Amino acid sequence: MTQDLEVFRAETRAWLEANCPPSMRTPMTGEDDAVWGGRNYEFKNPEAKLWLERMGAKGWTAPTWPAEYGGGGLSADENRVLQSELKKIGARPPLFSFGLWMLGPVLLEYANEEQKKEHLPKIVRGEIRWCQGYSEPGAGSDLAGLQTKCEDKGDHWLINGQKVWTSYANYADWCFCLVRTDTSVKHEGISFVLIDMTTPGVETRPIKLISGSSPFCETFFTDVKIPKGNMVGRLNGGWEIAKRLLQYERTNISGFGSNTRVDVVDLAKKHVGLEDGALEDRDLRARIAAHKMTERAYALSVQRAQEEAKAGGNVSHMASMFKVAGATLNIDRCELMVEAAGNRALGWSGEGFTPDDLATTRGWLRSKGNSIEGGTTEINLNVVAKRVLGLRDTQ
Amino acid sequence: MTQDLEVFRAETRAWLEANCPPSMRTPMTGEDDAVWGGRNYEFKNPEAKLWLERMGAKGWTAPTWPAEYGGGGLSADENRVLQSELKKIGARPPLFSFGLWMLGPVLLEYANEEQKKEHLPKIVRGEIRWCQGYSEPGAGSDLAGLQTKCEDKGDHWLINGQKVWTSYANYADWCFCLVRTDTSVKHEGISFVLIDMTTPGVETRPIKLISGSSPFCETFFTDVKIPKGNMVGRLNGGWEIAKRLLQYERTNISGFGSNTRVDVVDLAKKHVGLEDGALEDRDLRARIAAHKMTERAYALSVQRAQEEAKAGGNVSHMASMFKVAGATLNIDRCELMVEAAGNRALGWSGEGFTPDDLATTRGWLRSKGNSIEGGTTEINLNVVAKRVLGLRDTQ
Amino acid sequence: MTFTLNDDARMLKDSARDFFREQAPVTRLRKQRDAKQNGRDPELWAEISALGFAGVIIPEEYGGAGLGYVALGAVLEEAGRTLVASPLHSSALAGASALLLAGTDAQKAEWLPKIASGEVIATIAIDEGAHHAPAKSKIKFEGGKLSGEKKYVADGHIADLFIVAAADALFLVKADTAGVTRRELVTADSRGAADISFAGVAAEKMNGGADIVDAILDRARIGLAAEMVGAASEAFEITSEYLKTRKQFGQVIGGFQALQHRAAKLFTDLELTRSCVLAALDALDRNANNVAEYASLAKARASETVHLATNEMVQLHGGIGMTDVHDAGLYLKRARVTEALYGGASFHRDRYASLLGF
Amino acid sequence: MTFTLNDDARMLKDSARDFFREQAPVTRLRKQRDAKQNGRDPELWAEISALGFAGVIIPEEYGGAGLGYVALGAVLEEAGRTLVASPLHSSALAGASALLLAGTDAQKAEWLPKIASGEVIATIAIDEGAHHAPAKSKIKFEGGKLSGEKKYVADGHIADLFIVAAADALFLVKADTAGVTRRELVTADSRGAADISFAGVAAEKMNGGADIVDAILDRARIGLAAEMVGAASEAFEITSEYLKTRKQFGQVIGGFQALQHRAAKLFTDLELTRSCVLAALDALDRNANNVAEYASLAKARASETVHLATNEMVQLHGGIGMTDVHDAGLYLKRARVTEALYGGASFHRDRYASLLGF
Repeated sequence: MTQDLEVFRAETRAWLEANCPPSMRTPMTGEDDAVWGGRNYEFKNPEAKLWLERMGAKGWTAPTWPAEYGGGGLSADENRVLQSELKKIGARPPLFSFGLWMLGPVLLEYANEEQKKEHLPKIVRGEIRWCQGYSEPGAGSDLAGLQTKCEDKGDHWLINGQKVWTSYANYADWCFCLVRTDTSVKHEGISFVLIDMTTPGVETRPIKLISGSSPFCETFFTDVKIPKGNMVGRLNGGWEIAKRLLQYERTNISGFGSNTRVDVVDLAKKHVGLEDGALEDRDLRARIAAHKMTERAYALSVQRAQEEAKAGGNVSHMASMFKVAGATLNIDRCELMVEAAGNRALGWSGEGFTPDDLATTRGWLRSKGNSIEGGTTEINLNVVAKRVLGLRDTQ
Repeated sequence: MTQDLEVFRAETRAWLEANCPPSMRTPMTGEDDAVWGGRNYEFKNPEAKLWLERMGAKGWTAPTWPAEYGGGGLSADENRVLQSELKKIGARPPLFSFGLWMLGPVLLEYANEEQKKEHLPKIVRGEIRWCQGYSEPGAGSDLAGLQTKCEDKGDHWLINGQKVWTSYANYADWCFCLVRTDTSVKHEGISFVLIDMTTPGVETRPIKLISGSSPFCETFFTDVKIPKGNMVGRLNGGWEIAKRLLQYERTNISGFGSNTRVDVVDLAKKHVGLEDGALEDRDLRARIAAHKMTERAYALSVQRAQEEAKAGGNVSHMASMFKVAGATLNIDRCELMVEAAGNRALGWSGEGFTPDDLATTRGWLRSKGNSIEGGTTEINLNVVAKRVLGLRDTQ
Repeated sequence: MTFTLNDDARMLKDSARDFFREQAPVTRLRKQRDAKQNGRDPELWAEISALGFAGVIIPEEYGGAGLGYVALGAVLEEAGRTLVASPLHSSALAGASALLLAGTDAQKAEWLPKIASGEVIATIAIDEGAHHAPAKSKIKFEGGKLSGEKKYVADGHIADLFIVAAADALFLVKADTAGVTRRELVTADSRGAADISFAGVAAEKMNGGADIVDAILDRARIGLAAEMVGAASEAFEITSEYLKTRKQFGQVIGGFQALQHRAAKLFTDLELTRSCVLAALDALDRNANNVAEYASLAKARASETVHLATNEMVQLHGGIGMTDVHDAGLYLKRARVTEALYGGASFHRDRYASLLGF
Repeated sequence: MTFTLNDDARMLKDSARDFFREQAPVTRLRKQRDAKQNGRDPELWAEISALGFAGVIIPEEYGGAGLGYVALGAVLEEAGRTLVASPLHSSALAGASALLLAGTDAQKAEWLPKIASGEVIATIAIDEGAHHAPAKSKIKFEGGKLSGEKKYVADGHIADLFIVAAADALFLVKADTAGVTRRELVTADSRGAADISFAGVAAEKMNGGADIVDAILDRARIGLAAEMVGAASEAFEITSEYLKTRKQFGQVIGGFQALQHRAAKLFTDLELTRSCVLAALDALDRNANNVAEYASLAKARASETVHLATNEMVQLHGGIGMTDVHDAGLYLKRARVTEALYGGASFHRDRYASLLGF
């Protein structure tokens, strides 16, 4: 077994050596370097295209998915070897994809054979870019209050309604979507469907955030017809799938904090300065120290949860806890960065501020969404209280 | 008018000069110096007795109460003059009394003539010491859930039940008490009665707190008969009186923070030490500074509320806000004191610690009750949210 | 001490409220921003000045109303409520205060009437790095020529007159003097500012030393705190209204106890801070001897309160609060700028501790 | 790194849990206190020692089990849960660590077997004022004689052997040596301690300098953090149970959202701290090169967590939590002592920042 793994490691190393292009072994310099794939994706760097094609062909964008659906078919141990080898050469992720992170795992669990065969391989190869149609203007924290109607018209479903906060819907090829198939009940009247965004009647409108960026859209469905085969799971059985998918999303978003390019300590040293080796502003210093401790505590806890998961413990209920802690951590980090950078972090654009300064400001504003997207902190605290701690209303 | 006030000031000053005994012009050295009065009260200092008698005779223990009920009959302006003159000579309060602070004002508002004539003068002169029978083991935050039964037996009321957190019930002569006179409704089935603690069937048992002191009791009523005339206000009309009284209590308890004898800054200077004029522990220093700011903000806010009240504004709804802020402030102060005093504040008794050290520890433990007694912080936040901010459940 | 406005101040506050609500609601800031004016709105400033707001603290002999800081604070609070972008704080409060405290008779006679009429926009140039550290100024003045750099001067991009602070002296510099270079800053609060360099620039020395620099800064801090309390109050009230109308799970979200408690705590914090700011303004008019304490108290607490109020505004609005079309972001951005100006909570906690002797 | 207990440690933890729950529940502390034993309970210590808990980190050659810090941490955590008053931390962890790291071969051979068997109670004597400041020690050692004062030495009133820290050296002093005066302290946590003065006392120098003092303290800090996580966990669980049973307004109070959110936050905080403590214990057994960082991380976070957990325990129990008959006060008092010992959160934030270079 261990010997097999060492063989696998050697082969993997050799393959990566031969196939990972040089520019794909350098650190990403910004969000623009993220490859999202899809029908209309334009690669800024031909080596990024090559890297995706090669990894996609081996199924290593989704290493543990079954090979029959285009995945790598690797065991958990083999995957750990692959990840460690990728890390060793500093390889960039070949693909960023809601299909990989969120939809794929639930398709594997809930979809029928035809649906798996149709969609999973394209996700693996980055050919189809997915977006998520969950929230609606009247259904945010109360997601199950969604109203987008899906009617059975015999040979097709007819969809009418509006979604909001659909990430990059304006770039997406397909949308996985929660719809209402029964108005007489709440949670039990929701279904999970897949919608081709090129279907007539689908419109998207980007939402500009307070940070100036537009990573989300409003998405409108007007008399959109989709094939009957596009429903995943049973009719009115969508809520269970939705909850499972939210866990993947929370785990994913809670990882934001680790994506730090500029360290708050470095920023503070630069803008605040040291005196006898300590930040001159002792008040800020104490708060940064507390933050760095929480950051370390969070990282150690993620590691612990992974270890417990590996040992067979059920840690899925911890997703909400990590979502809350991760979001809080990143918001605090961004606040401390803005405070440390002083008036250099009060800019919006122009030459008066460096690109790093402006990124601090914009990143700070963007971070405020972390405690809202993927389930608000309030909703996730409810989940921890009720599902993890067993505190329930008697009403 | 102003001239009249100046005459009053001169007369008051002369009277105080002649009548306030020397030892009553020195700062109190501890809780033991507080005079609570009552049938069985033993004065430790004969001058304290003299001071109470003289002030009581003038009605100046309750300066603004009507003279016909033994009060001072002063106007608000005259009372301010009196208070400023008392402050000028550093006079101790002649009397500490729940009768003065809590019961008296509601008797003036709700009691009948006979009740006022009977009870108010004795409160003014400190002849009767009162305690409050409100909470029960099953009715804490949910005070209206109280179950102590009061039955109409024709020529008397018959009372059975148990109260808890009755302040100094073991020393009190009389108790003002909430009882249930109708079990079929909640708030509308409560009445407000006055009980002589020497009545057969009344028993008290002191409660020892985590601080080691016993300022509260459990009080048991077993077939206690009281005269029909001892009910204040109408039958089943006690909840309104209770709420009004709670406002007085909250205003009263929220003032705890100002009763500071040892300043946290002095304590920190002593135990932590200064370096270049700043506390060596800069982290603690920043937190003490923030606390001192809150303390000042609180004091200014109380002053503002008084000014607004004087100008005719309705500030009674602010009682809950001040209760929360005052309790939080005092708890924080005690925490900072313990932190500043380091291991010197970890003692319980014995010669290894100074009396001041031990007072810091005991005071810290006692302060934890501030956010519970007189309505928990949680209940008072509910009140602020609902009554002041107008946030209400739709259910 | 008093917390109550006198009749003059009350009338001024009411007229400011009416004017800003009608003529300069948040949509006006939004329009300025979308037109990339970066805080430039001479028309609005002319209207504000015409109402006498630019001369509130300037004595009548210099063309002002001589009503004092409590009155100007009331106007600034109202301006803060609708995020009015104008040099009201930098010119009518900070600039005017500098001339009142440090101006020679000739300087006062020359500039105060123009500031009062709004004809001249003055501002104080303080910081030289990323952080507020007035005592560490490196401004040099030799042979009537001033040299050095100032960073993030509020309204520095539109000011006609700079009051430049050295560590222990103050100087008047006309913005169009040879050797003055300003780099306009496009700022997050859409108000604009400037980094300014002075290369051997003709400057007039004003009266006073480090004490006067501090006294002027304290006025700027207290006045800004008044604006911040206005912004925080409005942010709180908008949020509170939203809690009463937004429904989820079949009820208004203001019915959820966790949100009720947060709202109640924010309200308490706001009321406590309001008392500090009112007391600080009053201390200025009373010429109290502990203005410095009041200034640090007011600025530190206002910084924390407006921070909390605007962050809660975004969070409690949920997704909609993150969108540019909602006003929450505008409050958040302005709050962050005011927090940093003339020293943040951290700076003022440190100063307060020093003032209290620990 | 691993967070998982190996079989030995798991078995040890289970037996510790069973033993403490049955033989040393909180009622035992209460009894000790009411009998004014001030932490003295030789019978309990004999039972604990008989189970081998006193020798967990001591190598087999010296009569211990040689199982390491993760294993001892697991025992301390269980002891923390029921507030077991015994010299387990001061002798079996701190004292033993001092001898293991700084003892000469002869010192180890003489003392470790006795510590492992529980026959001798050792403790480390560190602080000399109200606060933890090991680098500022004024202990003097001249001609084989030690002089100076130590304050609030944990279990100092019952210890047989002191390891006395100077700023850059360590000394062994037998408690019954001439010139040692101890003043017993009756402490808030009912465990007792002592102020000790050394007046030219015969002492043996141990190996190592300031680095070793620090290394020993880091072990004491991490071990104490394990005890604190135990106490915090138990406080949280008791409170959580109460929330599920106490009814007001016709429902269990755990149904109120404001309390739910506080419980969820406390739980999150506790889990994050637990990870730090487990990692710190593991770092000791791995002989990691950043033990100091882990120690300050674990001690600072454990201090804050146990503080929050015990304060919430009182508050969420309401009036009953304030009474002496309820255990909440006992948890609160022990928490405050452990927070202060070997440096509180403030001390360790400062140290952590220094270790990270800022």
